[in-house]
Amino acid sequence: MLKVEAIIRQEKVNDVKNALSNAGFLGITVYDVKGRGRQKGYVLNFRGREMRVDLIAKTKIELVIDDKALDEVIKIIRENAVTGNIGDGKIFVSPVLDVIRIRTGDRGKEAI
Amino acid sequence: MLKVEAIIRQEKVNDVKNALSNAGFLGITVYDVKGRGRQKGYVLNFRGREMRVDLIAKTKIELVIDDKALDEVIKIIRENAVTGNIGDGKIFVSPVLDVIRIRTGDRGKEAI
Amino acid sequence: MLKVEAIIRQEKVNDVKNALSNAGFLGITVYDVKGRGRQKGYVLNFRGREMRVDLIAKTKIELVIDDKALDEVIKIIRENAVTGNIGDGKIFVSPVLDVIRIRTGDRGKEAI
Amino acid sequence: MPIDTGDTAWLLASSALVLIMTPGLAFFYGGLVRKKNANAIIMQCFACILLVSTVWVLYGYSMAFGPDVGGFVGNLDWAGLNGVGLEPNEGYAATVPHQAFMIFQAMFAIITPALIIGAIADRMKFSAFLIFLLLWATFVYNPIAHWVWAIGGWVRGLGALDFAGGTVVHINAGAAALVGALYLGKRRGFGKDPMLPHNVPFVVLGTALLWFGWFGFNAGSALASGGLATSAFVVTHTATAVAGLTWLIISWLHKGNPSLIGACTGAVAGLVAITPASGFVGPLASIAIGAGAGAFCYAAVQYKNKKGFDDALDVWAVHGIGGTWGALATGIFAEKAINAAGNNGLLFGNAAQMIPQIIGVAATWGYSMVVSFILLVIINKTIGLRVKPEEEAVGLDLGQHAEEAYVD
Amino acid sequence: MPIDTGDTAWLLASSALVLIMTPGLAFFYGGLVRKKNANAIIMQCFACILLVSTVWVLYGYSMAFGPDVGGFVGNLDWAGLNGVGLEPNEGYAATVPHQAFMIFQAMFAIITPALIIGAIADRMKFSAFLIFLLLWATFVYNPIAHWVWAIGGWVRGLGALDFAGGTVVHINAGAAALVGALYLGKRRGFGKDPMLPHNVPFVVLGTALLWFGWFGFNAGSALASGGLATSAFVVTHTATAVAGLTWLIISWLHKGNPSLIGACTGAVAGLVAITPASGFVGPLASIAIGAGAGAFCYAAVQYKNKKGFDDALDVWAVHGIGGTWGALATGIFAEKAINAAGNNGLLFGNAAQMIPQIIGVAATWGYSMVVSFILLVIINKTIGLRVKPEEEAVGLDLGQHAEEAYVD
Amino acid sequence: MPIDTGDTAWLLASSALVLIMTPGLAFFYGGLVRKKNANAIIMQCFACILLVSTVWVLYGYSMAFGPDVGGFVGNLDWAGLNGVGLEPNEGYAATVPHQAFMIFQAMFAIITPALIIGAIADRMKFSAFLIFLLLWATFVYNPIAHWVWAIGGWVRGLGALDFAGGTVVHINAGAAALVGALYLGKRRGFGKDPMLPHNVPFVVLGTALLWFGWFGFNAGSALASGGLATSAFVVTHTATAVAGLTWLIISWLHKGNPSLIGACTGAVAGLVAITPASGFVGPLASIAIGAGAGAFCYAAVQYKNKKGFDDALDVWAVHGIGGTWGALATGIFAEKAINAAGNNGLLFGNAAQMIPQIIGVAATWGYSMVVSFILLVIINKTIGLRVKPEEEAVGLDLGQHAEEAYVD
Ligand SMILES: Nc1ncnc2c1ncn2[C@@H]1O[C@H](COP(=O)(O)OP(=O)(O)O)[C@@H](O)[C@H]1O
Ligand SMILES: Nc1ncnc2c1ncn2[C@@H]1O[C@H](COP(=O)(O)OP(=O)(O)O)[C@@H](O)[C@H]1O
Ligand SMILES: Nc1ncnc2c1ncn2[C@@H]1O[C@H](COP(=O)(O)OP(=O)(O)O)[C@@H](O)[C@H]1O
Repeated sequence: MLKVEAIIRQEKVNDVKNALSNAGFLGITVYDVKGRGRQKGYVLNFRGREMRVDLIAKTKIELVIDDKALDEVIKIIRENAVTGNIGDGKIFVSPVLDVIRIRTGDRGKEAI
Repeated sequence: MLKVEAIIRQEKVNDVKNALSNAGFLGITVYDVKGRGRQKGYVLNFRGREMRVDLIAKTKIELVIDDKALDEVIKIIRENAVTGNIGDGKIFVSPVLDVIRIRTGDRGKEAI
Repeated sequence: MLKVEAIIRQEKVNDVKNALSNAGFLGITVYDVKGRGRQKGYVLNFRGREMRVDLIAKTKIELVIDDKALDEVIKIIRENAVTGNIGDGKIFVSPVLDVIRIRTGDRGKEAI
Repeated sequence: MPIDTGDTAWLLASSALVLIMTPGLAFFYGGLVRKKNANAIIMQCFACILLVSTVWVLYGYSMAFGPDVGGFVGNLDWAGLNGVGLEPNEGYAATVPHQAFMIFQAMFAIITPALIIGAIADRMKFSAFLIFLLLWATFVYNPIAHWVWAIGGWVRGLGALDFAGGTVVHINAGAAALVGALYLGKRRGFGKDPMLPHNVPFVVLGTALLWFGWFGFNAGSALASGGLATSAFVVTHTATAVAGLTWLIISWLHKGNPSLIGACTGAVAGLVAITPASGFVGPLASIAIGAGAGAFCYAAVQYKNKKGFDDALDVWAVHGIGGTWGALATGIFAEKAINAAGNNGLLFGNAAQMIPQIIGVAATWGYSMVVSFILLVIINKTIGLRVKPEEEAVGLDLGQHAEEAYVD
Repeated sequence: MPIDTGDTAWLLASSALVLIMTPGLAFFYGGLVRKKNANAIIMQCFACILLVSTVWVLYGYSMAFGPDVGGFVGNLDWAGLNGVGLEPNEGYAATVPHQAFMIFQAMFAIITPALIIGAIADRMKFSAFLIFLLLWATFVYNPIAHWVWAIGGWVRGLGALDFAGGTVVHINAGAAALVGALYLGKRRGFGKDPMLPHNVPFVVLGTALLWFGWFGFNAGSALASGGLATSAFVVTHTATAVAGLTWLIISWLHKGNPSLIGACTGAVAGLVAITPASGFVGPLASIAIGAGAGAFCYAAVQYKNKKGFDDALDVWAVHGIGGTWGALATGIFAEKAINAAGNNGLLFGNAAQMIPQIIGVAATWGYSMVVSFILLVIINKTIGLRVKPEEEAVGLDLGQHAEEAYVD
Repeated sequence: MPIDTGDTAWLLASSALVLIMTPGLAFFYGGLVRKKNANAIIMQCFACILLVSTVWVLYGYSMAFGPDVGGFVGNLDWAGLNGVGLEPNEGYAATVPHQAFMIFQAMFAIITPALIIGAIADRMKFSAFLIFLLLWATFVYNPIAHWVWAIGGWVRGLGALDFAGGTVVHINAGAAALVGALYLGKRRGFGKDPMLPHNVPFVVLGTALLWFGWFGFNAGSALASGGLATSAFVVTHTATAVAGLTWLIISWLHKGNPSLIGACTGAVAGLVAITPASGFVGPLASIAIGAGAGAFCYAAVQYKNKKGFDDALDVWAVHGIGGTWGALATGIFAEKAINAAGNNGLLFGNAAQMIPQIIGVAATWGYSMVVSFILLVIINKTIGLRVKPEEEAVGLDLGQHAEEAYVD
């Protein structure tokens, strides 16, 4: 099993989320993060004192999937999160050894 | 070493946290997330316009443990987080290659 | 590729962040967490009723790097996050199988 | 007549109360928008205070209340408050300094354009807003205030009753709001993204400050302390409570949950509807007016939801429809027994009172919609009205103001 | 007597000030609860404004202040404000319109049941709350207000002094709060989960609005502008400051940290305790009353913590005990030199004043506890009082209102 | 003269308005600091209310306004409000109870030290702050208030005009702020970490409450209702709006973005600058004073940024410089036509008025800086001023008060 972590623009969360569920990927976990990549941050002012804030608010979508679903998931995320501008974000894929459904105790792929 | 990520109901955090420390698992990291699984979301209203919010507030508890402790930790989490209803959450287990204690520089199992 | 997760004191985030970018590690993702380790929490009061809050606000810095960079990154984080007191935090290292840049679709090391 | 210290104390206190309504509105609106636009909408409200106050002293008061030109507008004789001194102006308020009347009216001129902001929320450039504000205050608010309230104003001449601004303030703002929402178009993601209010306690804070300040708005419009001010105070409070309760119950039956935002919105609708009537009707009439406000404005919001135009925070439904109901209700429920300087309404045997009421309402809707539209088109064709899509996506706080409302 | 513009201005301003206290209370309570219940508690406070205002006009004022029936309650002659007009009612307030007195009293009727909410926080169904509110306002508040303040009321007849509501408002609410907290039972997780206040600045905002509004509450209760109002204003401010300081210092010594919530709670305790005394005592007495309020209410909270009953936001300790201390302190510190219409207290040679004070206190505690209990039992046996456990876990905002206080 | 009910109503209302300014300031400052220090700064403001109110009744009023000792300070004859009763004191305010004047002045004594807090934000021990507060209120505020406002005060004797506290309140606080910021040293991480304001809506809430309350501050300083109060009200509002607009525009041109915090700060600068002039100048002068305030205070902030001293929330720039401009502008724009009890200024042919103005300004700067410095040194050498570095890092809310502002 694999864990897919996608760090995307906040305004794209709804689209990605809906596209995933349409494709049958219901289980997701989402949280707000701040990120720095190639995108430059913002320059904020406080009474004329400038302060560069290089961390930009992003959202991370995490989902654990079966290995076979990886390409489809990546495709869905990319299609719905891309704008073509710097700051579109990244997807990280990492291994998951086991999954447990707390309610039932089911383990492994059944529990995803 | 393993990383255990448990996404649980917010109202169960205290119980799980306390049960873990009673069993000697002191080190944990906790943060608020929103999740979608089999549990249906909420329908919220704004002046009679209905809006389905399918992401529900959950809490993620992360802890890195020795491989041997896995079953015990899963048992503790399940026992304290289960209600038997949809929405109880999931546990993901993934590999960790190394741990470093920042204060001392200790590495590996010693540092957990 | 590797994922480095460092849970550090909030007041050290700026230093670590700047030191990483000076060393060329631009891409990072940051979020606020609460943690429990060896550091004791706080005792808060509500009208004379004492409540121990054992989770302390920390910040997690996540970055995905090439395997070769690991030691340098760990060194930078430690140097900038250490105070020598309990509560300095931990670094976890875990494997990453793939990275995708959403904007371009680049994969693997190129995309980090 | 000499200056009365009690009357002046009440009018000054009322002026302060009406001022606090605009920050109240800023919190009401600020809480209703998404986090990323909170500063921007508060800023627009705050800019109304800054800009309108300045031009009110320079020429606005003169245009609105100065010597009449053809029933339509005041001339500029009183520009820079020339001749507007500390002695009473007997025509407007015989027992308080003329400047007290002037500053009380300033607060009305501030809040009226601020009301419009809710309709155009989250998508207008701040520079364009400032220009719109200046032009609208000058060419829409000042004339309509003159028609209805100034000595020589043509609507006043017809005998239309508008105690504290049902036409001048609420219909006027509601009409401009409708035009603004339609002309600017929808917010990006409207109908798809949730766009839930980001801070309900702020909405309540805003409602509380509005309600509190509205005692100055309505009871202060007696321009004196005593029986009439008391009556206006009482009917204001009663209609507001009834309207809030009505909305709460209707929406609960309709949607299944008792909504705090609904209760607040209903209360505001009640405040709006009682405004024109507040110096002319008694307590039982105020219950009817409040119940009508809750019901009609709730229905108007549902209508808007169905039609799908993006009057983001329901300015048209609450102020436009609520103000219209209030202006007509004044013609229905007014009683000379409450205010000898007013008139009897339909229910008290004077159906004819409906005629000037309807004319006042229609003239305000028409003038405000047409001129607001012209102003928006001019600004759009020159500097443009709408922010860039990226700015809308990231939020106006960063996009327009480089300042976030909240920093962790 | 003719209407006095200064007196009326002060009473109208005071009415507005007392209205803003209930939103103030909503923020005080709202900040003290957990995030997931913030809307729900604010909603309950807001509902008090909506519902009590409506029924006050319909029949509440008549029951409380209308023509006396056996010293116990008013009859319904003044229902719908029939005969309550714009001329003064000499018996209650000779220099202001009768309706001004009526609306001022409305604000007291609103806030009293709102105070109870803090005790039953986070676990009561909103529908059950609304029914409780209606019944309690009708069958508990109206009679007790009549006893103590109305012409013909039996406690007033004994010569008990309660200037602005130590018994009617605070003991009354505190007694109902105690019963409510005990009968409803503890919040889930009480004693185990932290349940820390989610927004301390809101607590301060609430305290500030309460303090600000309380000038209307106490100094407005002079029902006229001038010396007595000034005296009430001064002692209110002084007692409050001293009580806040006292609580701050005691809790600092006791627990090791200077708590902002503690300072705020102490200030509220001072406001409560000075309320019945505010028109009868001088500045130095107010220092003693404030110090006592800080000390006794702090001790009462500790007692409650030890006993472990879940009066969630300490309504019993602050309003019940604070109000009792204030009512007794009025009997101790009252001076005819401050208010000729009052009486001397214990310290000024009239120990007998303690008797009507004690009777007023005891009668209020007894009546309020018994009738509140009966009402709660009836509601519980019919529609049920408490929300489902899942709703309590997820929070009342979602569970009862389908509306979250904050959305990111 | 007998007590006037209108005048008393206005002065009591004004006293309530000035009280609400300090919580307003708490929100203004609280929003500007980082989240982890929000409670601590609000607490310091709140402590000013509690402590200063208490000592004002005990001895502060007597020191400030009691029987004169050598033009420098009052004696303790009026300690405990001995002899300060409900009859007017003809010398201070002939138509209101003496205690009304006393409590109005109390509110000024509260807010003045609270202003200083912005300069020393986020790094002072609460215990040290309380001691500083007590000493500063006693040995700095009381004497300077006496000099300028008391019968027999030496600055008043020179004919210096300060209607509502440009010297006593604003220069005084600004001078102490400068000394405090320099002596305490910078916040940890200053110039490196962003230190952005954590809650801009709170800043706006604070600004709104300050503006609202300032009508009491300035128009209440007429100590009567009527023409002078009205004039002060009007110029206060006008100068504030113009100053906010000026700051907004200048900073927009300078930095490229229209800042909401900037607009708020500018408005506060306008309120400060018009304060001493508010009873002596007309509306057009108030526009000039407001524009000057916006420009000069903005420049002062830039100067501070360049010099790099850590007056965290710009108390020196806004209150020190704004107050100085206001005091001098009073000497320029004052008109006997507005206030016969005042004097003509430079523009009205009386250049000599500048002399007492300059002396008043200089004396206040000098005395406040010197004595504030001495007090700080004494406290530093005994119990220490600054928190431990770890406390500063974790934030004063946890470090000093064991209470977090927000809990999720
Ligand atoms: N190496 C990395 N490790 C962790 N997070 C990263 C890394 N690189 C990028 N990110 C995350 O992805 C987000 C978008 O990256 P960015 O470089 O702006 O995208 P793009 O490459 O498409 O322009 C960043 O804000 C950050 O949160
Ligand atoms: N495949 C998944 N990937 C990531 N997170 C998931 C996945 N499935 C479930 N979750 C998380 O677990 C939470 C609970 O899941 P849910 O399906 O409601 O539990 P249950 O299966 O016990 O009914 C979700 O809110 C979500 O945060
Ligand atoms: N085993 C663990 N699993 C997950 N997070 C941990 C673990 N141990 C520590 N942490 C995180 O690291 C933070 C710092 O740990 P702590 O033990 O206080 O540091 P130190 O060992 O340097 O004293 C904790 O607050 C927690 O967030």
